[in-house]
Amino acid sequence: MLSNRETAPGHFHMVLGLPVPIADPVPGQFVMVRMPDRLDPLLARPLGIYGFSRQAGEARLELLYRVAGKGTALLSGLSTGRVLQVLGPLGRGFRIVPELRTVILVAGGIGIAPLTFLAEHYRGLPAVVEGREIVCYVGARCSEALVGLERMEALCSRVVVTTDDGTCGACGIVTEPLGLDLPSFRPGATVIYACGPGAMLRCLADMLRESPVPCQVSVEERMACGLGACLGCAVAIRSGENALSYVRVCKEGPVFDIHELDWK
Amino acid sequence: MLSNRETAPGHFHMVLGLPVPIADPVPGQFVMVRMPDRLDPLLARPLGIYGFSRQAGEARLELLYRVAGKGTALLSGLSTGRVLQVLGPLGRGFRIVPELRTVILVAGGIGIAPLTFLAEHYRGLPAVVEGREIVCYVGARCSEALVGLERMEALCSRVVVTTDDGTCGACGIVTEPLGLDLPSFRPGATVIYACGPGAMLRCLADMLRESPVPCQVSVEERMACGLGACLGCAVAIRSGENALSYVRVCKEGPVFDIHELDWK
Amino acid sequence: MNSTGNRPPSLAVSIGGLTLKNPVMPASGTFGYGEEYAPFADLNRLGAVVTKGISLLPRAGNPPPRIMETPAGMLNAVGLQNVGVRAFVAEKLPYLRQHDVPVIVNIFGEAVDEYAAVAEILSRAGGVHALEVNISCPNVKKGGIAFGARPESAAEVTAAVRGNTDLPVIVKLTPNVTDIVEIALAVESAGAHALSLINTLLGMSIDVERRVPHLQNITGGLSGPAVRPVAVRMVWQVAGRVKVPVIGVGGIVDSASALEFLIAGARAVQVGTGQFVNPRMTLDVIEGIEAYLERHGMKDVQDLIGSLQCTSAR
Amino acid sequence: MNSTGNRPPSLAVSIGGLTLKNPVMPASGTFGYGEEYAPFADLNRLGAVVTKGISLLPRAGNPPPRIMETPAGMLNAVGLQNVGVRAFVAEKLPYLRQHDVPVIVNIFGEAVDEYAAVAEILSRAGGVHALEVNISCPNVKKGGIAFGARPESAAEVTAAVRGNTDLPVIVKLTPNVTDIVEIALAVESAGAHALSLINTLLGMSIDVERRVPHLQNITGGLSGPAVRPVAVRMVWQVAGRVKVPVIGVGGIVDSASALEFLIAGARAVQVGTGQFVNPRMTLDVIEGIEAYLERHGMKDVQDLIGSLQCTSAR
Ligand SMILES: Cc1cc2nc3c(=O)[nH]c(=O)nc-3n(C[C@H](O)[C@H](O)[C@H](O)COP(=O)(O)OP(=O)(O)OC[C@H]3O[C@@H](n4cnc5c(N)ncnc54)[C@H](O)[C@@H]3O)c2cc1C
Ligand SMILES: Cc1cc2nc3c(=O)[nH]c(=O)nc-3n(C[C@H](O)[C@H](O)[C@H](O)COP(=O)(O)OP(=O)(O)OC[C@H]3O[C@@H](n4cnc5c(N)ncnc54)[C@H](O)[C@@H]3O)c2cc1C
Ligand SMILES: Cc1cc2nc3c(=O)[nH]c(=O)nc-3n(C[C@H](O)[C@H](O)[C@H](O)COP(=O)(O)O)c2cc1C
Ligand SMILES: Cc1cc2nc3c(=O)[nH]c(=O)nc-3n(C[C@H](O)[C@H](O)[C@H](O)COP(=O)(O)O)c2cc1C
Ligand code: FES
Ligand code: FES
Repeated sequence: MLSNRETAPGHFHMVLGLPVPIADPVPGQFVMVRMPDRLDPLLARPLGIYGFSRQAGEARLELLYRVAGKGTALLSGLSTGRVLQVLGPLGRGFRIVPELRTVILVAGGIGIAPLTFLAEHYRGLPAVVEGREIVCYVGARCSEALVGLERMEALCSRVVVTTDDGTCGACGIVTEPLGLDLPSFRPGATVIYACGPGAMLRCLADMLRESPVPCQVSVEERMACGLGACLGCAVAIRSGENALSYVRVCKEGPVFDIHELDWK
Repeated sequence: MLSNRETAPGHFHMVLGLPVPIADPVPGQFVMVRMPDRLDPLLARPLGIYGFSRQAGEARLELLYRVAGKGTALLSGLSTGRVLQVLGPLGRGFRIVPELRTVILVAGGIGIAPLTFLAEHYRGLPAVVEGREIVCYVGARCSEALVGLERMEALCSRVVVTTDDGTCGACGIVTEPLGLDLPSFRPGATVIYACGPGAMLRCLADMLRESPVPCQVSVEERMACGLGACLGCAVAIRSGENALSYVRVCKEGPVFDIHELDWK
Repeated sequence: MNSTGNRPPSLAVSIGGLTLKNPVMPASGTFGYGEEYAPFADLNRLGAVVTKGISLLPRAGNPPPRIMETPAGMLNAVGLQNVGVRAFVAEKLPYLRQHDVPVIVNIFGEAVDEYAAVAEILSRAGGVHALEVNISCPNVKKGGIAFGARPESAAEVTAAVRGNTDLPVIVKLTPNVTDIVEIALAVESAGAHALSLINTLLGMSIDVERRVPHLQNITGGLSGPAVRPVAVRMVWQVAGRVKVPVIGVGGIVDSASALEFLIAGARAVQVGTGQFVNPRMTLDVIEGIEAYLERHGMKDVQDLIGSLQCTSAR
Repeated sequence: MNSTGNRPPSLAVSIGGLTLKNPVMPASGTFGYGEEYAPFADLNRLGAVVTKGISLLPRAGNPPPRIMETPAGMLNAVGLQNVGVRAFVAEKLPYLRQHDVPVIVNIFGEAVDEYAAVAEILSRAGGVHALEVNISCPNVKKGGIAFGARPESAAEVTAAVRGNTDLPVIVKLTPNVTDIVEIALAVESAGAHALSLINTLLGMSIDVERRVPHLQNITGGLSGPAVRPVAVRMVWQVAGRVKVPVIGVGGIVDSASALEFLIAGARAVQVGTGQFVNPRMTLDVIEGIEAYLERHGMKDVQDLIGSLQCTSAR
């Protein structure tokens, strides 16, 4: 571990140096992080990739995480030099559509992490289209839970902020300003990417039910293996009338077409 | 924790500052040490008291330990500033007999820890007898496992060293030179204190079976509560002919009269 | 009066006619006869005190080593070492009588009449408020199978103890069974006033370098947080099926784990191995439960007991 | 040739006529159908591959959340989601056939004839080397009690599978029983070639803030190092009583824990939850066993199996 800094109360930015070769991650992919030599917590925790770079042969991985429970609390207490077990990059990331002009990001809380990496990726793409605009809608509980805003602002044409308590940006939930802007998006030239709490994604799914604008969402579920072997991370998808069907967040996801998932 | 230094391969000297009041420990007493917020290892580990002092209101506790397994390995990796859970002082320590002229210490390996604190205690006693001599017989596997020798030498009139492989002092086990000197000890004026591995203590018990010189030994057993409540740390004592009887190392011990214990 | 200006929530519960000021007590065998933990947890603050298991005659217990740590748990094979019921009454009970706390005495025997005899002596001793009957020990007359392993023998012991005492009878079940509900129902029918569960799971661990068991007794009882999911499951299954109160035991190491049992339907909880982790654990649990009730706006611990909602886990 | 100039120790073992190059395999349900772990642990180096449980028809499995971590363990209620035996043969088996490793297919059903039908299809498929019969699942005809909970139903399933296949039949026992030896003997008499144990312990955990179970299914199976003492104990009890080989499973997270099972009498071991801790775990265990044999001057893993000395623990 190269650094582990608290950037907002209960939110940490961690940089890891990876000694072994790793494939280039796609935005939206994740890694499984574990503290070695501990049986409690036993399992690795999935964390989205916030940034990735190669410097003089060594790969650097950036994570942005929120202290949610035991595992992340212990992670947050580690200091530079500690060795972590990292498995990845895993899962299917966001599908990149280089020829679109408008990229809309919808981030709830810590959901900003993979979307930042995605924005960076779009910025680094060769200019297939001219004047691509990246617009990000960021929502959080309060101004203190707004993390990674500066970095996102540097990557986007426009960032719209809402907080539940109105301590920063507009007061309300992030889907409100998005809903207002939705009619102005050009269907064939726009894609929405979203990551955030279940309630936000469910609201988004409702809002976009009739919309022709495609939307990819990154969802979360508890994981054990992270590799598709244990079937622990299932989420329901819409299939035939009464047929129930599950897919693995770690393998078929974590990124899905919003209409593919069953939001009930 | 104020410091945690490796003084010989696999052997550590730890100094703890105690923020809460603690009774003055008697040499031979121990503390239960635990890493908080971990369920694995779950139980505290008993460690003898190596040194104790009070400086400007704060009590300082010194421990000398050998990495024997998981718990001590994790302890050894901790750095200054870490907070440990310490319970003690516990158990019955060595009985001090201030009027005796000759104090014999028999230390096997890490068993030197409580005996060093005992030697220091005898050195600090008001001069009830003149010219008290403290002689220490120290045994270890090899020269690298000889820990705390300097400190012991500063406290004793004489230190006799043996190593199993002869890399320091005489080659052999520590009870050999002791056995040779045994006839010269004046019964009414001498006491033997011993701490070390089971095999050494058993050998000593054999050797002293007919000897009139009293001997106190500190023994080890796995512990859970350290307080006498769980009955986990039992050792057998000699009682009637066929009657089996157990005492608690943490409560009636860890120091016993060598002839009280059942060495079979 | 607490910070919000309201009265603090009520923690009192009743077990077989016995009122406890709060639902937290030590588990048998982890608290000695009460004296050892007194410097850390004032006995008067506990819901009850539960003593080490007592038999008719004194027992030496098993040869060492008796304990071994396992992942998030421990094995013990103390072998029910105890001073015997007469010495208990003469030497240990007077200390407990000085306190203002219900005393629950854990008892066991190797035959049904041994249980009955111990129950009788304790009932007349004065200062004992309830009996907790440990039916996990082997029935020597029936080839060493535990009394608690079969509904018939579990009921037989229960009835024998009930017949010999006016004290509330709590029967402590072993988890090493196919169907804990079957045993619980048999014991309830036989007259138990309450059930406590679980006792330890039978386990074993091996020193691989020396190829010997870690315990001299070969097998031992597994306790600690490792077993908590099994204990919570059994408490939930049993509490849903019996009418008598259930006391939850197994792996409580903080107030959250105690709350799991209460929410699953236990009317009280016992802390065993958790006390070794922290000798103040019983008090921490009491304080944690009180804080939880306040945070969730509950006035009485009764509102919490059995409050699990099972329709949806999200 | 190893560093001491001697030949490396032999790790080969035989299970029901099937020779495994070493005694280490993944546990069913933790290894998918073999493809997922291939980048970490070359399948050809494993003693065998054990697939996720297969039933006659595909099964969707339980709604999420399906897993929850517990102290040194985890609960799962995947609900035996699987593609069904026909899709398994058509889509999953071809991949496994490309490797030089015995394939053990874990099977289950909700009725005896379902077990028999799956066994028959797999026996004719080619490329399957043994069946592992999971008898922990509920017998829908008998009120949902697990087949493995009673000796009679356990024997019935075993006999039905034996009658429909020429493959070696390994029966996987559930630990949620009063007397594991009784079940093991019944299954052995019914013709099992080998036994594997243990499956998961039934457990439960609760989200106390929201007062709901952590798993949508309410209860789930407990696995991981937390349960290892129970698994080692059962393997030791059973291995001492049956003639057929025993495969030890439960809480293996390093080679030392695998050695516990072998020393207790298991002829092979399976690594389940341990693979989630480290995807290379099976290989680490194989290497660790080999290093142990060399360090202890043993030429053959057979010398280790059942080598526990019980006379004295010191
Ligand atoms: C693909 C993926 C990417 C993720 N990326 C990030 C990220 O970049 N930054 C970040 O802070 N978090 C991320 N998460 C969530 C993160 O994995 C959980 O917050 C973390 O595992 C909680 O572990 P804990 O031990 O701290 O909490 P626990 O004590 O295990 O649980 C605390 C709470 O978090 C819930 N939880 C536990 N595990 C998960 C999980 N895997 N998914 C969702 N909820 C969970 C629990 O149900 C509980 O309510 C991601 C999750 C997934 C599946
Ligand atoms: C009263 C007392 C005082 C002690 N003082 C010291 C001391 O000053 N310095 C020191 O280095 N060690 C001391 N010990 C021993 C120390 O407690 C053990 O080495 C330690 O508990 C091992 O823990 P572990 O997790 O590292 O090893 P584990 O992985 O638990 O075990 C490693 C090996 O040590 C044995 N062991 C475990 N616990 C004990 C125990 N309590 N007593 C004896 N053997 C044990 C195990 O059986 C095993 O063989 C003392 C023990 C007692 C009872
Ligand atoms: C060292 C030890 C001794 C025990 N002795 C008894 C006993 O005498 N009688 C009894 O009914 N249970 C006894 N138990 C079982 C505990 O009371 C409790 O049921 C079990 O340990 C599970 O709870 P825990 O995980 O909180 O320890 C003992 C447990 C331990 C660890
Ligand atoms: C996620 C998961 C899925 C499992 N699925 C199956 C299964 O399909 N069939 C089966 O017989 N056992 C299944 N098991 C049980 C394991 O094979 C094994 O018996 C148990 O987990 C104990 O071993 P462990 O502690 O090494 O995980 C499953 C276990 C887990 C954790
Ligand atoms: S976490 Fe194991 S299948 Fe997704
Ligand atoms: S460690 Fe509990 S009685 Fe000694």
